[in-house]
Amino acid sequence: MSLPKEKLLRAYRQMKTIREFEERAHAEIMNGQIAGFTHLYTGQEANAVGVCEHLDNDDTIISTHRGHGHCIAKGADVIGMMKELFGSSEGLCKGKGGSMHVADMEKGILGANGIVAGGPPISVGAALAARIRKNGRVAVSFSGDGSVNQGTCFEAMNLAVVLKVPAVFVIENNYYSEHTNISYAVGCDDLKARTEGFGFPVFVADGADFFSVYEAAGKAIEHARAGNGPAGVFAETGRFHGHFVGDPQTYRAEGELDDLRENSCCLKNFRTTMQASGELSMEELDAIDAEVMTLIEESVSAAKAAARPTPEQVTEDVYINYSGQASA
Amino acid sequence: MSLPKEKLLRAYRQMKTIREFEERAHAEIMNGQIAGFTHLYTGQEANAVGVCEHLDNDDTIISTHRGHGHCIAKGADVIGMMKELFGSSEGLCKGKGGSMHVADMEKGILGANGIVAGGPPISVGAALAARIRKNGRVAVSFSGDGSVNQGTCFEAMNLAVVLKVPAVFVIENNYYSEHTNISYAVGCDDLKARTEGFGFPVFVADGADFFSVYEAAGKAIEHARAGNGPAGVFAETGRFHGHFVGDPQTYRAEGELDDLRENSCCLKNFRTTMQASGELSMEELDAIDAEVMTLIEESVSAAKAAARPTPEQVTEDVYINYSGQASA
Amino acid sequence: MSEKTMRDAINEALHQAMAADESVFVIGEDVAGCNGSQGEVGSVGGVFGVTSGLYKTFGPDRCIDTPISESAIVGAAAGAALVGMRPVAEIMFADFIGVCMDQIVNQMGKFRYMFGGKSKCPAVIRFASGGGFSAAGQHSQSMYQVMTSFPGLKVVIPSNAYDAKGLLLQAIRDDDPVLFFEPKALYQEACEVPDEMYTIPFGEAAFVREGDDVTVVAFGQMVNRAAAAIDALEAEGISCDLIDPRTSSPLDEAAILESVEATGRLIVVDESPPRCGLTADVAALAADKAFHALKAPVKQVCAPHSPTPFSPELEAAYIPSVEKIQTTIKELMAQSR
Amino acid sequence: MSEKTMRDAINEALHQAMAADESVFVIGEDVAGCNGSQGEVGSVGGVFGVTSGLYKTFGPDRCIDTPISESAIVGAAAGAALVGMRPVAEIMFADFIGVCMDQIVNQMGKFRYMFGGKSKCPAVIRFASGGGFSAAGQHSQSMYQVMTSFPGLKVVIPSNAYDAKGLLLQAIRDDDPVLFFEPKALYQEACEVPDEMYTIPFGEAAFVREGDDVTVVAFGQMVNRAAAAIDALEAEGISCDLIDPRTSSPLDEAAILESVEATGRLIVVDESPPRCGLTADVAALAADKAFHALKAPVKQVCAPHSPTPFSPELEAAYIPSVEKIQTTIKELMAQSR
Ligand SMILES: Cc1ncc(C[n+]2csc(CCOP(=O)(O)OP(=O)(O)O)c2C)c(N)n1
Ligand SMILES: Cc1ncc(C[n+]2csc(CCOP(=O)(O)OP(=O)(O)O)c2C)c(N)n1
Ligand SMILES: [Mg+2]
Ligand SMILES: [Mg+2]
Repeated sequence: MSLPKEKLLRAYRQMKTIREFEERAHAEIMNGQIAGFTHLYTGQEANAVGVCEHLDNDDTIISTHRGHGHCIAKGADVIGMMKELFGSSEGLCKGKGGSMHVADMEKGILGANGIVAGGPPISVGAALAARIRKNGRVAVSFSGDGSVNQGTCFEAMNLAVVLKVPAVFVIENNYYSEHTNISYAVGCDDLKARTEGFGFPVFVADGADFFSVYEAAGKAIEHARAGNGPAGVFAETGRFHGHFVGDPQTYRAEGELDDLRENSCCLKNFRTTMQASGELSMEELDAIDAEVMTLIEESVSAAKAAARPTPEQVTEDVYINYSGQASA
Repeated sequence: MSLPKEKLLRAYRQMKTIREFEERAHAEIMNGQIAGFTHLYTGQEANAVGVCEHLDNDDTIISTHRGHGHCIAKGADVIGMMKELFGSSEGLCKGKGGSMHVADMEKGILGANGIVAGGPPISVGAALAARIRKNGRVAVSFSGDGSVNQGTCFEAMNLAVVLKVPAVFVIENNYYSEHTNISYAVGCDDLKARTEGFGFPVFVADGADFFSVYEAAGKAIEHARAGNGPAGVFAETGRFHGHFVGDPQTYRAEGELDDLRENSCCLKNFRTTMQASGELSMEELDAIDAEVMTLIEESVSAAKAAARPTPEQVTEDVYINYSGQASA
Repeated sequence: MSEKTMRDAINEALHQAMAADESVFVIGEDVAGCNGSQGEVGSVGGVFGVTSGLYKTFGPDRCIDTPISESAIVGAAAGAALVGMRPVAEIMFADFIGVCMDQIVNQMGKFRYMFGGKSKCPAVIRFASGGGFSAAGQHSQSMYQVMTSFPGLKVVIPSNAYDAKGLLLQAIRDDDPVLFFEPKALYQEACEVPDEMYTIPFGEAAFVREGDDVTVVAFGQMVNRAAAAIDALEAEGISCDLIDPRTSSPLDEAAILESVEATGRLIVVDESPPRCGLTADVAALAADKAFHALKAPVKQVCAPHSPTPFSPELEAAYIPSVEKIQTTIKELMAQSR
Repeated sequence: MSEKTMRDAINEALHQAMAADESVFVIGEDVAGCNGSQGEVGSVGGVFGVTSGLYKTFGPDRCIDTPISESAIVGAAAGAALVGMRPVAEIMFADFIGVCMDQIVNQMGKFRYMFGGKSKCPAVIRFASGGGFSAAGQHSQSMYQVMTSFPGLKVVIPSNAYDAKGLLLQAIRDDDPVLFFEPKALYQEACEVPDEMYTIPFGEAAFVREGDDVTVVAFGQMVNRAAAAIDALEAEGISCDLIDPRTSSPLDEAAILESVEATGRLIVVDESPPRCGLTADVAALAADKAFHALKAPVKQVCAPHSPTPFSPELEAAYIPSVEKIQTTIKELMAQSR
């Protein structure tokens, strides 16, 4: 697969931005600067970027508890996100959502979601709106290998087929749902087949390889956009951190993490491919690295300096207009 | 398939009892004698009986909103059931449950269920208990073609595979969920395949033919009882009445109901088979018919004469022991 | 203007809202009916017939049947609303909130807050609620009291056809997510309902009766019963304010408090069980904010702490009756300090 | 007897109940942990570590990991209980009731009634509830107020390690379905907890402080804060009863009413939002049954009608603080008639 240089540079920049955002967030959590429950996406960047590079602002995504990567890939403001993680009132969600609820309607980001499989039904709704309006939009939902066992996910898949809506279900198999392996939690032997049994095609990708995801996602999105109903992407991937920050990761095989970082790093893979094809030089990529590091640094300084929310803000933003009075 | 005469007589009696119970309930609803929402099983009798003839008291079933047939097949007292439908305090559930909640723990009937797909998760629990106790029991849940699209049903199927429990999922495809055809509501083309995709074998049956259901259910139940995890039965069938009493049935094709009663009647089919094989005589079956009619007549007289509940009973049976006081 | 049943008034509101605004559509189980069958698609209009005719008038993109998948139905409404549509989803029975509560409470109801006020989710979910049909434990709950607990949702409970139409048109126009509970015992009740479109604002109670001695606040199905109880007591010289809040969230606290300030006595009537319900909610409001005006204990008339029974006699004893409301009013008058 | 955290006290109760009764088993997401992986199965014990060690002691038939399928988890517990087991299911966060409410409310909680008193469903469902972790809108709700609405369920809310152990042992022994809410902010709080098994009956409140001026009723996480507020006010000559109901269903009405009869003043404290909550429920109880003893408005101290915010500052302003409780007590003393 050959892509315009612009595209290649952008894809790498997006993946690198996610990587460094996450690694820095990790550090700031360890520092005690970021509160709450945070789930890091490090290692899975190629999935988010490989999918979102096919989308524009009017297409929508809905993400999961592990949402930073999807949001950045879909164009969320990195500084606004870092401020949100820090709980600032200048954050993308004014400090009210935090890591698990990063959202940006203007960018078509219908939110990270703290409820496992909360997203797919909502995404079917966005897809239905696209079908009704015939505007050529697609709605992408991300799910993990654990999430696919939740009833809402199944319902959403069937409903999407029934209504023939342009919904794309991206399943990221990072092999674990919290501390449980997919080989335990998914009862059948072939999750791709189980998914296809609902009546739509699922395209398989190597989640550590941007090009592989880009290609599979392209097929799925094209299928949906063309009015053929839903489609799926199934990517095998690995997360480099624990489920949450502080996870002892007793479920890992010996050497698993080293192996992942060594052999399943989408950034390394991307560089290797570029080196082989000569499409981009290492210098060009190094330059991006430097720019990304600056951006992340900037985002953290901005987040630390940003305004803190005030108590009055607690009761704001519940409704657009609530004429009755609340009891307390 | 050849069965002992005893078994054959019993199977016919059970099917006939369900048929006449339902037809009589229908009449009494039209009369205004039975209140509430009642869903009749007429036409599907062979499913319930073909399955339950493999079960004994310690095996469990859990049924649906269309529960009379399953309950009778599993041994519920017909008079107690009729009293229940009439809302008597002598009813099987003291008039508190009615048609949608007929249950009998002693007979292993974990209840009809008013919530579509409410049953399968509960049945997995009963199956899990059997697995833990290693007592050789199986737990059967009944679902309709509409019910299989509910999230809880999918969750139950996957969990049953994961825990490798002796749960048997019986899917009765009567082609409609209320007013909607399966060809609309189930998005995929092959519901059996979608179900098998969860990781267990599904045995197909002709739901108008006792012997076909008996054979398929036998395989599924044997599979589960032997410790191989869950199994399924998929039976095509037809209901002779509307979804509920009073349903205008605008979804029917012309002549559909006549055709069903003519060509998909399990009682007729049973008689034809017996006539061909000579295993039972028509006189033997006629004698059963007469006995069943007497029983149903008796059940209605008993129900009409039975005690009515008193207002104090409203607050009884909520808890086994509730030491605190309720506020009202 | 003509007499219309609540069912017809709601149906009319849906027709008018859909004609007026292209972004309004209806989705749910059998809201059209007969899809996939050889029968006539669109000939059903929901099990209670409330969406009758919508499919025929507005076609398959605006009146959408679904599988039995309540979470997906609510999710689909929520998602479509987030991107600018105004869906009206039907969940057949309010009891089925059990299988889709997350999508209502944790998703639809919290988007705006979690997203820092930067999203809008103008979805309406309609439910048939409450008792009166011998429908037993899983098809008779009102559930609106539970939904009132959750910030981010608005909760509407019409008690007559006129209000139902005006409140539903407001709900569809409203930019916040709205749960619309239709007491199914009232579907056949009729009153004068204007033919044209009109809205009733949320958070404004209706004064159904005016009087001096007791304030009676009643919700949904109980409004008629409370009115009957009050009318019967007139002969005995007892006169009551009867307030129908119409929306439980927002709640018209001012109207209730003003009345209690004047009467000094409060009875709250609802068909739900007592614990953490609307009767307690309104009683507690008065015990705080109208305390000094109170002359007598604040009484709750509601169902007992039991599931809804099937048997007609049991259900009749379960749902508050006109007599029970009447007796409570009389006792209260006797008990005042 | 030794100091134990609430987490350890619950863990000990589980170990002891499982050792004492073969029909008790634990089921939930990662309650063992690491199933299917190359790591050590049983090395997790739930995300909060509450079920640690159970897998190693009791094996795979008694400590059962599941997929992320909360409805199926609750259903499995309910079904196993119906046939004679005593399951203890873990639903990680109380907020996830959203995805399994039907199985709790319409199934488990109603079997007995719908089946005419002829079934028994001794299942326990444990939840981590409440705020304090900056876990935002979908991981911070208490939810027990909502569950209290539903007849057929018992609802337990321990406020300290001692009660948690005794109440959980009672819950497991209890023949009715029990929902057990563990305020997650208290997992690390320790107190003296006996090593042996003991039970605390349901429906019996604890008197945490005794005093004359004000009755304070507080639930769960709020009990400690109320105690701190009360202790600080002693110096100012204000003395309060502090009642921890420990179970909201059944509720020890007698204890609350007796205290209010004596003090004439009531404040109810809970961390949930106000509408149709436990603060209203208890306030309404007093406004009815202790009305003539009341000297002042009944006050509710609770969260505002908003979802739980993420930012630590916002969450601190959201959950009732010691100061807020203290101020309310003082205002109440000033306001009495
Ligand atoms: C309904 C619900 N159940 C449980 C959880 C707790 N939880 C959060 S993430 C997670 C695991 C999700 O696994 P997977 O879908 O594979 O996504 P991953 O974490 O691997 O990205 C669980 C169980 C939740 N947030 N929501
Ligand atoms: C959760 C839920 N949703 C909707 C309903 C209303 N309802 C009752 S039966 C039914 C159709 C069920 O269809 P199917 O599973 O095919 O069973 P059948 O009626 O054909 O026996 C529906 C939608 C319900 N009872 N519960
Ligand atoms: Mg995973
Ligand atoms: Mg059917």
